[in-house]
Amino acid sequence: MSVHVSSVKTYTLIFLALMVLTAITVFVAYLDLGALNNVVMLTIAVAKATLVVLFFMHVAHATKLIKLVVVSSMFWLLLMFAFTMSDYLTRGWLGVAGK
Amino acid sequence: MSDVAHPGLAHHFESYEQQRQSASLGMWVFLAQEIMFFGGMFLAYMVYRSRYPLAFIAGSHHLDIGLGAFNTAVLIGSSLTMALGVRAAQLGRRKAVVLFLILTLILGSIFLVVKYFEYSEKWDHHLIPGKHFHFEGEGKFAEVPQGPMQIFFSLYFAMTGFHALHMIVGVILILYMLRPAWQGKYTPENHNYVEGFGLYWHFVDIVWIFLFPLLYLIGRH
Amino acid sequence: MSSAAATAEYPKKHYLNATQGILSWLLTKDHKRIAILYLVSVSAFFMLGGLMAMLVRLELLTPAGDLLGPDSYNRAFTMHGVLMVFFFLLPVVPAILGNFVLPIMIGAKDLAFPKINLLSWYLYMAGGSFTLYAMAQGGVDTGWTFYAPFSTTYSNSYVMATAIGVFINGFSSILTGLNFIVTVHRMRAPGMTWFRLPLFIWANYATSLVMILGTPVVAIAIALIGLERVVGLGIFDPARGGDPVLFQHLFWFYSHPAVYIMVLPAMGVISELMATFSRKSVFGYRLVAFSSIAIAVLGFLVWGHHMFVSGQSVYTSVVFSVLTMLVAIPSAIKVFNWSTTMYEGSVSYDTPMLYALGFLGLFTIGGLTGVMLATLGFDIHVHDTYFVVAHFHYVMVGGTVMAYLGGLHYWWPKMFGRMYPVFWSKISAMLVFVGFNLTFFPQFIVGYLGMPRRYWQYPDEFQIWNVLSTAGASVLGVGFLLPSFYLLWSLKYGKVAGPNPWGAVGLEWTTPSPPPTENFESIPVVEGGPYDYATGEKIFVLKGKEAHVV
Amino acid sequence: MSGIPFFPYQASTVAGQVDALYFVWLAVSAVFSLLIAGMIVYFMVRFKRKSEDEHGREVHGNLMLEIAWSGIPLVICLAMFFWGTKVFFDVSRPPADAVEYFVTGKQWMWKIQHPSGAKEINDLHVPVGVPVKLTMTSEDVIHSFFLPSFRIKQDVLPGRYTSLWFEATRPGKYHIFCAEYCGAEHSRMGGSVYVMPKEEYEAWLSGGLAGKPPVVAGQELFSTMACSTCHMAGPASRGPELHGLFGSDVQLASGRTIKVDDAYLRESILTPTAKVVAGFEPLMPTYQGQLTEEQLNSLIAYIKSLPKLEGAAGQQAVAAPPATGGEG
Ligand code: HEA
Ligand code: HEA
Ligand code: HEC
Ligand code: CUA
Ligand SMILES: [Cu+2]
Repeated sequence: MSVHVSSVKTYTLIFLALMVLTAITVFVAYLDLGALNNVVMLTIAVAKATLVVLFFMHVAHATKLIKLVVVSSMFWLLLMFAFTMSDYLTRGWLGVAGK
Repeated sequence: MSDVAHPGLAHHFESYEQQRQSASLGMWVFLAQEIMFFGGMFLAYMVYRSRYPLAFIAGSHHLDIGLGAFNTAVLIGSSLTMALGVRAAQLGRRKAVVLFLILTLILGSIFLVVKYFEYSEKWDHHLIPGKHFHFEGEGKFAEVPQGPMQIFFSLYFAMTGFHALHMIVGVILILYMLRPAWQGKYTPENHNYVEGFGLYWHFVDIVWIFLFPLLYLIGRH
Repeated sequence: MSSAAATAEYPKKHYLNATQGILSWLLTKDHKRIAILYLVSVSAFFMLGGLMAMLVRLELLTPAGDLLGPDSYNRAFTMHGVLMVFFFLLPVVPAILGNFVLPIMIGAKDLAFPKINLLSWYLYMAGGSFTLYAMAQGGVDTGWTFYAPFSTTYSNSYVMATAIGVFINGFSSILTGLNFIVTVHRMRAPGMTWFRLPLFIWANYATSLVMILGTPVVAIAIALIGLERVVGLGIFDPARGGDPVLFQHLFWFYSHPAVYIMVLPAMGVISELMATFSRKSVFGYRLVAFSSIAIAVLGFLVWGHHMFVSGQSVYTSVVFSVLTMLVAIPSAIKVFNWSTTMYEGSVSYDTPMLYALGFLGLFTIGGLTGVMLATLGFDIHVHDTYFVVAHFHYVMVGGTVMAYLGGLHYWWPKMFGRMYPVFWSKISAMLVFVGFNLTFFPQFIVGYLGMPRRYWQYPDEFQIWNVLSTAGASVLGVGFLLPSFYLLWSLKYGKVAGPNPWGAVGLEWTTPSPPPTENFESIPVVEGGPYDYATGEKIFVLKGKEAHVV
Repeated sequence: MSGIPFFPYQASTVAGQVDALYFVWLAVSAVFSLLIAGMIVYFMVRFKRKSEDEHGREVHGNLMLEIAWSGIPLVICLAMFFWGTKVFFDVSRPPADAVEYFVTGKQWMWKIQHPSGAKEINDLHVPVGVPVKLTMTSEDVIHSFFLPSFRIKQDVLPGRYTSLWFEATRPGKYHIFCAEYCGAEHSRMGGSVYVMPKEEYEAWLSGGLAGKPPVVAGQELFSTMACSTCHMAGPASRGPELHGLFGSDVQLASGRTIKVDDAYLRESILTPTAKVVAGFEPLMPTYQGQLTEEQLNSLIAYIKSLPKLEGAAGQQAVAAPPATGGEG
C-alpha cells in the first residue's frame, strides 16, 4: 500500500478556506446576533477544525480504524461535557438548597 | 513493500508497512489523549461561562483581538507549511523538507513571541490571578465582581498556557528534526517521524482554532 | 504440576542472560525485562504502601489518638492511598504481567513501541520519586482524592510535589495504554483473529482504552490544583466564585474508570487461570470478551456515584445511580461465567487456582456492596464511612491483588524458569484469604454503625470492630510478606519448571521458560482458539517446527 | 451502650426506610454470595482433576443460563434503584412546615443557630416529632454533616448553601460527625444531637441562651447595612422590591429568568452584578467580605420572611416585618 500524497493545490485551497473562515468569524463577532453569535462562532470553529483534520491530517484518506479513533475521542469529550453539564443545569430544580 | 532489509525497519516488526501503520495509529491514540487533556479545561470554561456571562464578556474585551487574529493566521500558516513539509518528505525532497520545517519553526516562534507580549501586557495591568489581581472595568463592566474576573483570567492563562507549552515542545521537536532532515534521512520510505510530528502540530493548531473565538470574541458587539 | 516439568531443562540462552550488566537492564527495550523492572519497583511501592496501612491500623487499635498525631495519621492514610492506587494497583497487572505476556500471547516479538515502553517505566519512576520526595519532606495530608479547596488553599503539606508525581505517573499509564492498543491492533501473529485472542488480551485492551481516555482528565485536574496552589489561579476557589464540585467531577471522571483500570486486567488474569486449571475453555468466551469492553465503556458514565451527597444535582445523581447499576451487570456475567467454567472441567488445586477462587468470592462481596452503594437512599448514610472503605478493599485487595498474586504464581515459572515451593505458596494463599476477611469484614459493620473514614480517633463503641480489623491486618501482612521470601528463594533453588508446567495452552507456553529475547524463533501461525483443551490438537504452527499443546 | 453494636439506633423517620434497603440488599447479597461459593465448592469437589493428563469436556456456553444470569441481577438492580431513589427523594425534600436551623461548618467546629436565635457549637438540640431543616454552609473547606442515627448526611460547601432535613422520632443523644475530610482535626469535628420532648426543648431554649432570631437580626442588618436606602419599595426605589421575592421568578437583564432560592439571594448580596435584574442598573455594591456567614443567613432569613404585598403597599411593610415565632 502506498501513501496518499495530496497536491500543493489542495493544501493551498484549505489554507485559504481557513483564512477566510477566520475573517468571517472575527467579522461576525461584531454583529449583534444574540444567542446566534455563539452558534455561528462554534460552527465556524468546528468547520475549520474539520478541514484541518480531514486534509492537513489526512484523515480523509486514512483507514477506518483511524477515523474511528477520531470520532470516538470527540464523542467521549462530548459525553464528559454532557454529563457534567447535566449537574450544573439541573441544580436547583428541586427548589431545595444544594439538592 | 518487501520486508527485507528496509532501512527504517525496527527489529520487532515484520514489515515496514506494519511499522508505519503502527506509528500512525499510535500518534492518533496519543492525540485522543490530548483531546481529553484540553477537554477538561474546556469543560471548566463551559461551566463558568454559563455561570458568569458578564465577567467573560468583560474579560474578553480586555484581550487584544488584533493580536489574537494575527496569531490565528500565523498558526494556520504554520499548519500549511507543516503540511507541505510532510508532503516534501513523502516525496523525498530533502531541501524542501528542511525549508518547510524552518518556515514552520519561524511561524511557531512568531506565535510564541506575540503570546509573550500579550502575557506581559496582562502583567502590567494586574490581570494575573492571585493576590495582586485587580480588574478595572469600564462602562457596563464597572461593577463586574473581581472573583469571576479572576476565574476568567485563570482559565485564559491555563488554556493558552498549556497551549503555548505544546507549541514550545513542538518548536523543540522541529529543532531536533532539522539535522536528520538536512542529512536526507526522511525519505518516501521513511518519514513516519515527520508525519507523526505533523499530526501533533496540526492538533495544536486546532486547539487554538477553538481558543481564539472562545476567549477573544465574546460579546464584542 | 504436570509431569512434563520433571524432565525439563533450563535453557542456556534466554532474555535474562542475553546481555549483562546493570546498563543492559536500565536501557533495555525488551518488554520482558521492562516487566521485571516494574516488578521490582511496584513491589517496593506496595511494601511502602503496606507499611503506611500498618501505621493506620495500629493507630486505630484504640479509640484515642495515641500512637500518631492527627497530622501524621492524615499523612499516613493519604500516602497509603496515593502509593497504593497510583503506584501499585494501577500499574501492577498491566505493567508487570501484561508487559511480560501480552506480546508473547499474541505471537509478537515485542510491543509496538519498545522505547516508549521503557519511557513509561522511567516516567513511573520519576513520578514515584516526586512522591517519595514529598513523603520524605513530611508527606501530604489531602487524602488520595485531593479535594479542593482543602488541597489548594488550606493544606500545609507537600501537595505540589505529590501532584507532580501523580501527574507524571499519569503519562506513564497513558503510554502503556497506547502501546497496548497499537500492539493488539497491529502486531497479532497471522491467524490470531480477534476471537482467538486470550481473554487476558481483551481485558488489557479494554483497560488501555480507559487509560487513554480517562487519565488525561485527572492529569489536567491535578495540574490545575497545583497551579492554584502555586501561582494563584482560581478555577476551583469558592472565594472567587469557583466551584469545588467541578474538581470532583474532573477527578472522578477519571478515578471511577480508574477502578476498572485496576480490575479489568485482573479479570483477564482470572479468565486465564480458570481455563488453565479447569483444562477447559472459558464458559461463554464472547460474552466475557464483550463484557470487558462494556465495562470499560459504561464505566465512564457512572462517576457521579461518588458525589451523591456532594451538592450535585439530585437529578444527575439519579442518572448516575441507574447507570452504575447497569455497569454491574457485565461483572455479574463474568463471575457466573468463571464459576461455570469449572463445570465438567478437570479442576486442579494449584496455588494460582486457589487465588483465583479467592478472587471469585471476595470480588462478589466487594461488587455486591458496590451496587449497594449505588443505591441512592442507602449511600447517603454510608458515604464516607468505613462501609465504603470495606467495599473498595474487597474489590481492590480481595479482587485485584488476589488476581495479581494468582497471575504472578501462574507466570512465575515462565518468567524465571523455576518453580516456587508449592507448600509455602498455599500457606500464603490461605493466610491472605483469612487475614483479608478478618481485616475488612468488620469494617462493613462499623461503617454501617456510622464510623466515618479518615478518622484518627473514634467513639469507644466502635473499638471492638477496629481491634478485629487490626488483628486481621497483621495476618494479612504476613500473608503478603511470605511470597517475597519463597519467590526470591526459588530464583536460585527452585525446581526447573520447563516450558509448560501447568499443561496449559496459549502461545506463551510454547516458548522455553524463561523465553529468549525475541520470544519466538519465527512468528507463529495460529490455527485455533485460545483454550482448545478438549480437541487435544496442536494449534500453533511455528515455521519449520511444531509446538506441542497439552 | 452495652454489648457489641451491630446497628446504629433508629432515631428518625427515614432511618427505618434506609435500614429496610440495607436488609433487603443484605439478603440479596447473602443469596448470591452463597450461590457462588456453593458452586465453587461443589465444582471443585465434583470435577477434581483425577489424572495428570486429564482435560475438561468442552462446554461452550448455554444461552438460557447466560440470559438468566444477566437478566435476574438486572431486574434486582432496577427494582432496588427505584426503591433507593424513592427513599432518596424523601430524604432530599423537606416538608413545607419544617423549622429552619442554620449550620455553619468551619475548621473544626459546627456553629448552629436555632430559629429562635439560640446559638450552640457542636451540639444540636431539637424537639422530637418536629420536621427540622438545616440550611448549611461552610466558612473554609468542604465538611459534611452526618447524623448516623438519622441515616442522613450532606456535604457542606463554602460559598454555597446545602440542606438536610429530618424528623427525630426517639429522644436521646446521638452522634454528629463531620464526614468529609477537612484537615487535622477532622475526626474531632463533631458533637451530639440531643433529641428532646417538646416541652423539654422549650425549657432548654428558655435556659438563657442569648441570641436574636435570625429574622429579627436580619431586619436590623437591613437598615444598618443601608440596604433599606435602596430597597424601600415604591416607585422611588433604586433597587427592586424584595417582598414576596423568595420562590418567585425574576427576569434578568441577560434575558434569562431565574427562580429565587437561597443561592440566588446569597449571590445577589455578595456579587450583585453577577445576575442583574431586568430594568435596573447594576448599582448595588458588593457585600463580599463585609458580612459573616451568620449575618448573611440572617439577612436571607429576613428577606425570605417578607410576604408578598398586595397592591402598592410601600414603605411601612418594609419597616415592620411580620412577626415570627420563637423568642430569644
Ligand atoms: C478495583 C476497584 C473497584 C471496583 C472494581 C469497584 C466496583 C464497583 N464499585 Fe466501587 N469504589 C472503589 C473501587 C472499586 N469499585 C473505590 C476505590 C472507591 C472509593 C473511592 C474513595 O472515595 O476513596 C469506590 C467507591 C464506590 C462508590 C462510592 C461510595 C461512596 O463514596 O459513597 C460506589 C457507589 O456507587 C461504588 C460502586 C461500585 C460498583 C457498583 C461497582 C461494580 O463494578 C461492581 C460489579 C460487581 C458485582 C456486582 C459482583 C458480581 C456479581 C454477582 C455475583 C451477581 C449478582 C449481582 C447482583 C444481584 C447485582 N464504588
Ligand atoms: C491498592 C490499593 C490498596 C491496598 C492494597 C490497600 C491495602 C490495605 N489497606 Fe487501604 N486504602 C486504599 C487502597 C488500598 N489499601 C485507599 C485508596 C484508601 C483511601 C485513602 C484515603 O482515604 O485517601 C485506603 C484506606 C485505608 C484505610 C482507611 C483509613 C482511613 O480512612 O482513615 C484503612 C484502615 O484500615 C486501610 C487499611 C489497609 C490494610 C490493612 C491493607 C493491607 O491489605 C495491606 C497489607 C500489606 C502489607 C502490610 C505490606 C506487607 C509488608 C509488610 C508488613 C512489611 C513492612 C515493610 C517493609 C519491611 C518495608 N486502608
Ligand atoms: C446602592 C443601592 C443598593 C444598596 C445599598 C443595596 N442594594 Fe440590593 N439591589 C440594588 C439594585 C439596583 C438591584 C437590582 C440590580 C441587580 O440585581 O444587581 C438590587 C438587587 C438586590 C437583590 C436581588 C433582587 C431581585 O429582585 O432579584 C437582593 C436580594 C438585594 N438587592 C438585597 C440587598 C441587601 C440584603 C442589601 C444590604 C445588605 C442591599 N441589597 C443593598 C441596589 C442596592
Ligand atoms: Cu469537617 Cu471533616
Ligand atoms: Cu466509582
